[in-house]
Amino acid sequence: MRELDASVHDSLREMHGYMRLAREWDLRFEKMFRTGALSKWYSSVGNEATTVAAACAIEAGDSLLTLHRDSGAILRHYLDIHEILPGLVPQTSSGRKSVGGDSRQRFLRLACQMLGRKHGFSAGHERSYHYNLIEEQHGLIHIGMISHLGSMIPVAAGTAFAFQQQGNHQVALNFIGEGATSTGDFHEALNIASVWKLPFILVIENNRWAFSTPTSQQYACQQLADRGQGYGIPGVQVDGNDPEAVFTVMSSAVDRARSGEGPTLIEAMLGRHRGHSEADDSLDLVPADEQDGYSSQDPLDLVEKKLVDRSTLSVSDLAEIRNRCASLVMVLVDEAMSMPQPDPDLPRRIHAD
Amino acid sequence: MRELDASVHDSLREMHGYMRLAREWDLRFEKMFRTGALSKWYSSVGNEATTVAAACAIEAGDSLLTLHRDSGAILRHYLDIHEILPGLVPQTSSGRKSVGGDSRQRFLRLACQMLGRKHGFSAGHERSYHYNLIEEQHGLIHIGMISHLGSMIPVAAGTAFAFQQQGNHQVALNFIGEGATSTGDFHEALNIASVWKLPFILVIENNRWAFSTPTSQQYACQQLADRGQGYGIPGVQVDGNDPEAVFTVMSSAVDRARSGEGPTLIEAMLGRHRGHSEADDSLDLVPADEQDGYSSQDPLDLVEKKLVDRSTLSVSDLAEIRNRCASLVMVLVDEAMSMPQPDPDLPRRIHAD
Amino acid sequence: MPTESSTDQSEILYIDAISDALRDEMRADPSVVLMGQDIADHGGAFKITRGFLDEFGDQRIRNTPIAESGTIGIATGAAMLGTKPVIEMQFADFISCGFNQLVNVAAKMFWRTEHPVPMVIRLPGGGGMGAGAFHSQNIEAWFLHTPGLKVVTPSFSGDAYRLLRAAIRDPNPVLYFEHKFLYRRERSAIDKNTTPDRIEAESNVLRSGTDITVISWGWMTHRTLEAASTLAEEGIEIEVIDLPVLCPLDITTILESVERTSRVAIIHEATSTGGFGAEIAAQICQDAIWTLDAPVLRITYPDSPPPYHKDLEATRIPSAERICSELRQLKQQ
Amino acid sequence: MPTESSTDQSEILYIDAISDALRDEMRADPSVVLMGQDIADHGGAFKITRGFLDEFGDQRIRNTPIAESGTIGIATGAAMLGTKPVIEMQFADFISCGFNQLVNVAAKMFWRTEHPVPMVIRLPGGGGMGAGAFHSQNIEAWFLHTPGLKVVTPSFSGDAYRLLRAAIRDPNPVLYFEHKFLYRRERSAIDKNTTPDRIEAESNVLRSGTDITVISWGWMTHRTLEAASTLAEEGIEIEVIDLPVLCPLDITTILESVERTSRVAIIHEATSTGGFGAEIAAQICQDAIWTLDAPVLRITYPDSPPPYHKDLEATRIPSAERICSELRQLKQQ
Ligand SMILES: Cc1ncc(C[n+]2csc(CCOP(=O)(O)OP(=O)(O)O)c2C)c(N)n1
Ligand SMILES: Cc1ncc(C[n+]2csc(CCOP(=O)(O)OP(=O)(O)O)c2C)c(N)n1
Ligand SMILES: [Mg+2]
Ligand SMILES: [Mg+2]
Repeated sequence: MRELDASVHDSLREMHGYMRLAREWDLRFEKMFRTGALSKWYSSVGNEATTVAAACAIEAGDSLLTLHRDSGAILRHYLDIHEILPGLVPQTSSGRKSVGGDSRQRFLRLACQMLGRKHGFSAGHERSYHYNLIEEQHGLIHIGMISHLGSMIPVAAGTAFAFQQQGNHQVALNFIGEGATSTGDFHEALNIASVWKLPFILVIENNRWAFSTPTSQQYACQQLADRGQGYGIPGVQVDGNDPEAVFTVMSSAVDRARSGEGPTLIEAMLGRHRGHSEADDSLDLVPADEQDGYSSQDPLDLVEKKLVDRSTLSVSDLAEIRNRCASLVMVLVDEAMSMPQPDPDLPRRIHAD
Repeated sequence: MRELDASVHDSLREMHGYMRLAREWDLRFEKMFRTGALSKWYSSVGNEATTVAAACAIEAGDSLLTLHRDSGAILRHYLDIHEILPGLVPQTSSGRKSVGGDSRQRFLRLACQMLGRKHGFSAGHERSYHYNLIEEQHGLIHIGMISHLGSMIPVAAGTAFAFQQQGNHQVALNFIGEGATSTGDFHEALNIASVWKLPFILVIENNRWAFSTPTSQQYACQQLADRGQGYGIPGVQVDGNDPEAVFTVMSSAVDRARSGEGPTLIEAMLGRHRGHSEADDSLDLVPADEQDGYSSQDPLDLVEKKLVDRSTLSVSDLAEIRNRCASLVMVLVDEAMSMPQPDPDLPRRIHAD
Repeated sequence: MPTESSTDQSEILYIDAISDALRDEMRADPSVVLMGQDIADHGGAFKITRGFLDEFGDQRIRNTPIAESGTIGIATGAAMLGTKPVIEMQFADFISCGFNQLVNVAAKMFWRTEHPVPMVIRLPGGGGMGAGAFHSQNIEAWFLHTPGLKVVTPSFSGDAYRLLRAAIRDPNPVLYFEHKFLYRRERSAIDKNTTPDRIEAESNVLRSGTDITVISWGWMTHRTLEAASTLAEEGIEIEVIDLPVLCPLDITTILESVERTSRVAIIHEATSTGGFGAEIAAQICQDAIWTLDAPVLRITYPDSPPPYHKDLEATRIPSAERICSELRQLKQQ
Repeated sequence: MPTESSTDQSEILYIDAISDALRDEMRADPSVVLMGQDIADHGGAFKITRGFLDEFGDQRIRNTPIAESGTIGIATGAAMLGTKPVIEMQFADFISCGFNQLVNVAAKMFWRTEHPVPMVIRLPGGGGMGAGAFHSQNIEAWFLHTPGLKVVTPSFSGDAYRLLRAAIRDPNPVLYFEHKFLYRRERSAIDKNTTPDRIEAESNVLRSGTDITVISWGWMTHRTLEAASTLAEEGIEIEVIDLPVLCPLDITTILESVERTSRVAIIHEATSTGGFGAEIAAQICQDAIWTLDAPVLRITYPDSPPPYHKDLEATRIPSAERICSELRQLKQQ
């Protein structure tokens, strides 16, 4: 099992940097939703520890497949934080090299994608996180979601299959919500992946609710990690609010995958901080004390407290980091807002030539 | 947990009677296949202990959903053995009342169904075990298969749902092969059934091969019973060649279901005695010593040995039982062969009125 | 909250007509059970079942896990033994996940076994809301090529109400396509006293005209009506036939109308190739070809998934303007 | 065992043409991988991949668990990253279990993301063998109404060979419908030297005639040819157009032919309503209606699942006799 980077503090600082960036990203879009500049928003607030830490454990050349609450993983996968926010976190910190290419440009296109702009990755044809970004020269492989839950699990396993077939040692990382574990594709993909020993890691972001449906109406096992046994693979539950814990679990899953031993199922326990989407009232169904419990375990609060407790950063350092992240997001989103809308007359082919 | 009937010996004799009848049934059709009178046959040889014993544990009014190797369960569910073979087994033996109605007539129609005759349950429109027989007045609910593996699992759970909805205490019993456990429907149905605590029992007939595919290429868990934990339900592996063991496990599953505690997954370990169908060479792939192992554990041989060892029956009793079963099957199948073919001009409606 | 007290012949929203039909049929028939994601406490993604949990309890209002195939299969088994399930797909698009259960188990059951499967699947479908490729599709044609199903596509509140109740009473699996765009935009009279107990072939001649017969369903009927009034001002008289039921199909009314007008257009929001417009066109060309004075015109979505951006989507969905201009040309041919 | 040594232009069985195409393309392109149930040691239900495991090894010849959806999804992901999967469905009917993966993930991927998905699904389909409702269906129309797929339906060994290789090279998801009835009944010349690297619209005018254009594919092309020779003896000259590719569709050849013959029939084994015959009929009636001297005729399976009993099945599948008699009538109209 790979250990946390020797400079544990610096690694946590790096994870925190991306988590904060992801948080500011989401807060910005939540605000835009509230002011009517955006018609829908699914928030990643509360998922950052899991998604950032998991993405820290993979490398360039590995594939990432995300859903609607995975901005943390996407930002970690796309961006060199040293390039876009120089000096924000120590250069020495990373256990993982950033992929190459122009991070700022990618970030701007991501904002365009969210806003349906022409320069978004799908040129307005697809919504928010429903797109791919594959830059082979930089080892960047990111395949976005379709709406149908569960459907991307086999596809993710398929990228792992391609790696195995090509004899390289890359791995595939895929996120899903606990609701999607009820789909047939969850089962079919994990079973095949295990039989074929595919280098595949499935991370369940268990935020205890699927739209309005609590886990008690979604499954009846003790924990979803228990499903691992039925596939003959490790099933590990982890505190999804603790990036270090997630990183540790992920790292051993990655090692297992790279060494040809097959998939791992990780269940990261998270809080439900927002409604299903910002446009519905589903949060009303979450009892107040349950909500309070989640708020008190906000992963950003926790990581910041830890950084302060360990004297890695001061409260004012944190404020500065927050401000720099928020400003960068603000600038980029504003820039994206001023970019052109897609051209309705531009033809788009249905078949590849 | 319900115990085996007080008169253990008589119960075993009854199970043996149905097992023998099922075996002679299959042998007859296998022979017809070899002589070209039938174009295809999927044999139930080797599955009789599991299917007969499981069907002994349910009652009239319960639903039975079968696949292609479940003649044992079907015969046990349809026929009053005392009526069709008077005196073959003691009257006192049964833990289960037979459903009413004319057993011989049903048996004849079953033969017609196998042969595609007009008087078969589907009047020639559907093959072999792809039909339903529902006689509400007799509490006989049998829903046959479609070819698509796994598809009948949710349907079986749906009959359990109807029972739950109607507040009666009936249960649903469904058989599948171990190959069908890889389908999404296996997962979706068991998960929902568990969340809703449906009175549903799924029996996997694990004969170690799916067509030409060994279990090592089908799943990678230690045993399929391990999947139970992932649904929060009991998963029990049992020696599928031992009718008493199967009956015991089934009985507690039925009790659990009737008392509202939800589904049970039973994995019955069986031998592969025949090819996938009689028309292919898939048995060639089963190593000779593996085949020998299965033959040495033929459930009919085992049960007959037990009956002799226990001095319940003599070798000549067994021969007589065998002869009587074989003759009855012979007579019925011959009768069915002389029945009319379906009328191609008879219209069949696509919608119910 | 849907109008609890909506009286006979009152005007109500399309969405409330659906809600009322469900509620009224559940009150009338205790064997009706609803299943779907988030339909219980939350009242469904569109709030159509709001209040149902309180009134009918959690045995009859079943939140399902996210498992369309399992749900349809369970509904099928239940329907065979005296329960009448009505499934809400959260979006019509998701039925693809339960496709096999529907086309191979439910649809074929009656023909195979003569055992009826009385079940309804409600499918909120269609575009116009900028909801992208997976929340906007019009997929009725897949199921119209699947013997054993019935397919309903109401355009008005009255049909929505009446046909949902009829669908629940019908002993066959019925796909009930409800158009999301109409939920809060269409409001018209409903008659709660006429509740047939079968889905039968039917059509609505909404407007008589002598120049062109136009056939459509769902949202497109409203755009057709809009186009028809514009064209009427120019002296072109459109006969508008709405099809609230696509299977079984009322071809008779269509053929009679075409005989009178000699020109015909079929308008649908579904993609063109293999859409149900092709079937209607083919039947007309088989049975009424000599009455035609012009080629059979289809006005449809192009052959692509629905784009997300509203501007992109707007160019794909037949607009009243596009309908007008294509019909003007048809008139001249 | 398929003829290992089949030389150029030799006559081979349809089933061997498929086998050879797979083998030759696997030899030519190491990124091609086969997936399917029982395709490894067993060589597949129809033995098409017999010997492949030995030649190509178990990394490239993958027995899959019974999981059509998972398999198609894995193939899709693999195809996006440089692997070229060819899936064998054991029977075409089972693709319904992977329907969502196919229509929503694979089919839409290129349009959504401009990222190609080069993958092939082989679908042994069709009836005539008394194999019942779940091993005999003709389901191409579902996929012809699904933008993003290509659909191939070869009737002859040569097309079977050439188009399978082209399908594997094509950067799109291609559904390759192979007709089981033809496996060992059709034998004709194949040309191994012509291997295009895309599936494009194409048609075969197999016989010229002046009286009626008949369009068909798969097994029905053979019955059409049989009918055409019978009718030729009666002096009725049929122009027979075979469509080895249904999407993209070569409508040009069809329209040109109809222009010459003025009468047209479309024959398919799929059920009638919503079948692809409707689309072809609709296009003819949109673009060539004035050339017609008779209604457009469709000769198809009735709207029901395939019955098991051979006598029952035989009455459903268009026979050469039925085709003859319907075409005779068409000639008279
Ligand atoms: C196959 C399918 N069925 C239904 C939906 C509708 N739907 C979208 S998100 C959602 C809930 C997802 O819950 P979960 O997987 O727990 O993810 P979370 O939103 O909680 O992160 C549902 C039911 C869908 N997208 N796909
Ligand atoms: C969805 C689906 N895929 C493939 C098949 C083809 N098929 C028929 S039986 C079979 C093997 C079944 O094996 P198993 O479930 O173990 O049952 P057994 O025959 O061993 O009793 C296969 C692959 C099918 N019927 N349905
Ligand atoms: Mg969740
Ligand atoms: Mg088996």
